[in-house]
Amino acid sequence: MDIEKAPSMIDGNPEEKVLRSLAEGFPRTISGGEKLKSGVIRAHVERTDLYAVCQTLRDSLGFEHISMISAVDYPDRFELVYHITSYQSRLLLELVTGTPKDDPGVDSVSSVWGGANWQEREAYDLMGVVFRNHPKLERILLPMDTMFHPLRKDFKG
Amino acid sequence: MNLFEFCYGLMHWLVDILNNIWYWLGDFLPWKFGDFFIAIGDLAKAHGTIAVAAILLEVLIIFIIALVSVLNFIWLDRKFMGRIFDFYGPYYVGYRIGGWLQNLADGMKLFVKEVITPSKADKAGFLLAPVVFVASSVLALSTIPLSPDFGVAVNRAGDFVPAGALFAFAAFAIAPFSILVAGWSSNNKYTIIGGMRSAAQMMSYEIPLLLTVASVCLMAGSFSFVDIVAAQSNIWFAIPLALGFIVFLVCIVAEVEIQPFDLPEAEAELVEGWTTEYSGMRFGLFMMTSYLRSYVAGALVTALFLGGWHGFDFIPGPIWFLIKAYIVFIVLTWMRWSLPRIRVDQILQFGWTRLMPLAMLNLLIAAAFKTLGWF
Amino acid sequence: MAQAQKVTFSGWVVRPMMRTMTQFIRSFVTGKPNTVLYPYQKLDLPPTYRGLQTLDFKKCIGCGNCVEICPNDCMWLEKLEDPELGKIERPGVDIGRCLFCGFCAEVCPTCAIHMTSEFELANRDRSKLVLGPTAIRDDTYHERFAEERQKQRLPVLDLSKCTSCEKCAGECPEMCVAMMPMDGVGTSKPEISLHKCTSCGKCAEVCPEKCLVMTDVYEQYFEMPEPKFVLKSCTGCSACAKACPADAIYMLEMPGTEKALKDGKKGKPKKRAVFVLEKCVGCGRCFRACKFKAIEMPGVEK
Amino acid sequence: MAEMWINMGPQHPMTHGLWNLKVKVDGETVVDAEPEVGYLHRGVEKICEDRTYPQIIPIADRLCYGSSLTWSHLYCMTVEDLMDLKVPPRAEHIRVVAIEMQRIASHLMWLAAYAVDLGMMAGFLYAMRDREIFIDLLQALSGSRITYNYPRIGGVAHDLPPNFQRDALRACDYMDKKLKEYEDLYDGSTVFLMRNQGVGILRREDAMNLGVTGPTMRGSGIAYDLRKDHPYSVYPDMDFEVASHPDCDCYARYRVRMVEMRESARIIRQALAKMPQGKWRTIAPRTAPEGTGIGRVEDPRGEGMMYVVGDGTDKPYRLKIRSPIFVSVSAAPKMLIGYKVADVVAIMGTLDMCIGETDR
Repeated sequence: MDIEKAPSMIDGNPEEKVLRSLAEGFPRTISGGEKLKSGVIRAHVERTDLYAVCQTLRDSLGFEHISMISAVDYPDRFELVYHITSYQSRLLLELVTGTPKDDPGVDSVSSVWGGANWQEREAYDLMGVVFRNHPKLERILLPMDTMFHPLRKDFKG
Repeated sequence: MNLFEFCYGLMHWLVDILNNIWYWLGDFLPWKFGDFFIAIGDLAKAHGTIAVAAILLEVLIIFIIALVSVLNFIWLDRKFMGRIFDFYGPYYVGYRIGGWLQNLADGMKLFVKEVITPSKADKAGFLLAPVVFVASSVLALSTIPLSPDFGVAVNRAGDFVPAGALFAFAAFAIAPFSILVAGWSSNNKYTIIGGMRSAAQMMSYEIPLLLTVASVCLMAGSFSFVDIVAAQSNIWFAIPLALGFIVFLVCIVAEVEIQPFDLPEAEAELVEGWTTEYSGMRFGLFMMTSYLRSYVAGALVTALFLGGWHGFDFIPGPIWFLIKAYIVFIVLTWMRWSLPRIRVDQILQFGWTRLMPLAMLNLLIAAAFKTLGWF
Repeated sequence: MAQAQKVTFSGWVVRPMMRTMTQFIRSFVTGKPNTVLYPYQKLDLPPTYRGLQTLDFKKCIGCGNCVEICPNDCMWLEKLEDPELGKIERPGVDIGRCLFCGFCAEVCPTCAIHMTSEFELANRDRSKLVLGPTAIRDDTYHERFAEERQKQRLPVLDLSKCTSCEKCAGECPEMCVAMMPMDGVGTSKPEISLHKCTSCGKCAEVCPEKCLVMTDVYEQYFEMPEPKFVLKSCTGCSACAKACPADAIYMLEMPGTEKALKDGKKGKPKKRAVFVLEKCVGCGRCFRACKFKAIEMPGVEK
Repeated sequence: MAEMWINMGPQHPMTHGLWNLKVKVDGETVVDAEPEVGYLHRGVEKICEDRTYPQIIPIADRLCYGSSLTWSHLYCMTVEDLMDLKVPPRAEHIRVVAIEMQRIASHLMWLAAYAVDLGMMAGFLYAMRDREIFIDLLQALSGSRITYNYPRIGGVAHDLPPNFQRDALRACDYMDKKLKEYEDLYDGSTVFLMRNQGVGILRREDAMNLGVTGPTMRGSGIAYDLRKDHPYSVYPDMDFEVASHPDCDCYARYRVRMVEMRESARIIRQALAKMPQGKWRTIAPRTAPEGTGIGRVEDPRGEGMMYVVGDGTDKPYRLKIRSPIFVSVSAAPKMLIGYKVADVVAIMGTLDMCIGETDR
């Protein structure tokens, strides 16, 4: 796992490699794999398989670092966008998953990446997406007794 | 000059004048009142009463001198700090005397600030701690003579206190106790940690400090400051006892709790340490006294190691003493503003494992010198 | 990369204290300390400094772009009477809410707003921080201080004099002048694509009516919304032309739309608005003034 | 002494802002820690949904008082990614110069705050004094001292002011000289080394897993720098070294920042030498197309990242800001447990907290 010895970007096409192994591992749930630009790829995943995909990403594909978890409130769904970085192959993976409005919940990945812990709490706090099996799913930025999730589009201050 | 005798004479003179008035009134008034006045006059004229009043007057004078000279120390510290840190320091308040009046203005500000006592504090300890802190420090200051015939603490025969050095260090060591009381009685987590640190620091640094003082007293053969300084008329003790000098400097810095060793009031971690809950002039007293203690440290170093009032003849002895004490004070200030703060376990480890053996070694060296008959 | 530093004996006190002593000597002996005695000495501020705004009443056209771009809604337009300029609208600023981002000066199409280097704006009274247009008025600022905004000499069209002679289009070496027909009017007007223009001035020289004039135009940094004209809804009321602060809208008669009156004579022809988009500052006032939905501006609220 | 919880914050000299670190101490030893943030939450992401694209630039400036330019630059980069806008090369070079100056200024501010944490006033004032030089340069460049509002979508606000290149080169030379002085004052001081070496160990695996980025991560021996490994702007043309240190302690993080300042000065020199002529600004479209854009930069504090969703109007549908310190501070208990109360200050000092971006 030495970064210095890791294959550089010139070795083959790392973006394609990641997309192919993802699609092979989870043929039913992974869709829409595309290369956005050099070093940045995007894939959609069903929320049922999110945890397994994330574990595979960390353990066998070398994505050790979760950069950002963003929740977006679309009219028909909540979308969770996981930006995951690989230090070894210098890749950024944009993993997109959707959750319906009436049941906003996905599996927590904070046991996969410790850095996801607070970001999931933030997404829960501001957008109201529930992360199952999270060690401590509490409000983090807003006071504990807040009754609303301000980043939802139906919230009017 | 003997301050006690001066005060004693002053009180004698005052009581004489008052007695004459009282006796004169006693003659005029109806006999019962007159007897009363005459009795008061007799009482006032009694020897012990005048002595007590003289001591009170002396204490007042010392206190005023101490607190006014604290303004000097703070000004010196700020100005020196300013030049070290590349800024002007106090400037506008008292423009013609280099911003000297700034401290006075700050003192005024502290006087008009609200003095808060926390509702859950232990009132007695909270109020008493500043008193003990200030009193013990001024007491330590008062024992140090500026020259053989210019000093404060005298016994009745007119000599300086024969065990002056012991007394000074005894008074100096009271302060950490008051810090502990202040920290405990404030009923605050930061203050209690600060107080405990102070106690731990005092315990580990008092012993090497006193061991070096013992070596100096051994060399001089006396506990009196006058004798100790007189023994340095040929060579300062800082040269033969160089090791002890360094140990003493480190220990005295820890005793007065300035920068590398200011753990009890470590600003970054413990807000203001044991002074966190003190406000207004109570805090002001603590701050002024801490400067006073730095000066006392300088005076002690001067008296014990740097030859006291000995110097070239064209400057009188007390001035020499003050110059040396101020230089030591400046060096302490310089150290204070250029070194980071040490950690609590490191300071204790340093005190017990480095300074203790060095102080013992120093005592051995002093004993060797004495045995060889060089001093 | 540097490895762990070794603990040195001199490091206990000597090395750091020598460092501070050098600084002491440097500031005490060889020169002055680094700080500035503030109320009496002040630092030199660069010309780009963003302090209090000034407003040039004569340059300002009252378009309100500054009010639109302000992120904090701290500017507003105030109607006032000026003895020289008549009834005008000028912006005021509430510096209690101002971010001093400088967008108002940057977006101003005539460069009437400048940011001065005045920064001592504190006041004990919050209401005194609300500065009306007259409070920030300074008509001579641009004379006293150099302009920072880039200017460009561009041909500006006065459509009321234009005869559609097409000489300018023929003269332009960069082919950036195109004659665009105006629906209903029958004639065409020159339309200049400004990003291609090299400011040669040949079109202005050749214009017989002197309706193309080379003028200094400040470079625009922000893309502004453009009005879209719907001819069939236009009633020719000329409310937009009156509202336009930049004189970019001309009301032209449409021949052939005269109503036949009862006595056989022809009445006045119908008018339509014609936009000279090179002059448009994108303020959206025509859009707000039009009551017949003849002007569309996507992204602008009524 | 019995174990007790101490609230270090929200008003505490250690916090450099408004947050709370609950520390459970057994005597002087830390046995548990729990950071609490959110005191400065301003709802920036919600505010941005109600502002047009240019109007957000000054708001992005206000994310971090220590390095505001990086954030407005990151925002502009993100929106340029969304709009597919090409930035003129001169603007890119000017941006790189400005960001690296900001990085030096930010690291100097960190150095100053860290010196105060350790109780060394001299370090504080020297670092603040030298930061002033870079602040002055940025002021000449942009017109303001802290919140520059300098980058624009598709360029920068102004061209370089006259004599800027000369002054900037002079400042870089001055900085190189001063860094040696700092090393005398800090590295040369035994007490400083005693306070730093072996304190606040964050092992390599933990740093990776907990999402710690920036100098804190590089102090744990991971030589990963977005400027090198995910190059943006004109960083591929620049020749610089990624600072990293294998010690994983406070001293390693201190060294990383010191080396980074030197490398930043190098980058400034190169960017000024390579400065092309031409336009420094293009006119950005008012409205962004539907779609998403991401931008990530190497903030002085770590990996700064933004994710913007455009919906075809002139206002972003959603703007998500990734704050490096928000993630790093969640790793604080890992570093704190087992050390003394005084080390809490040193360890949290090396994280370089900036509450403005943490709470947003």
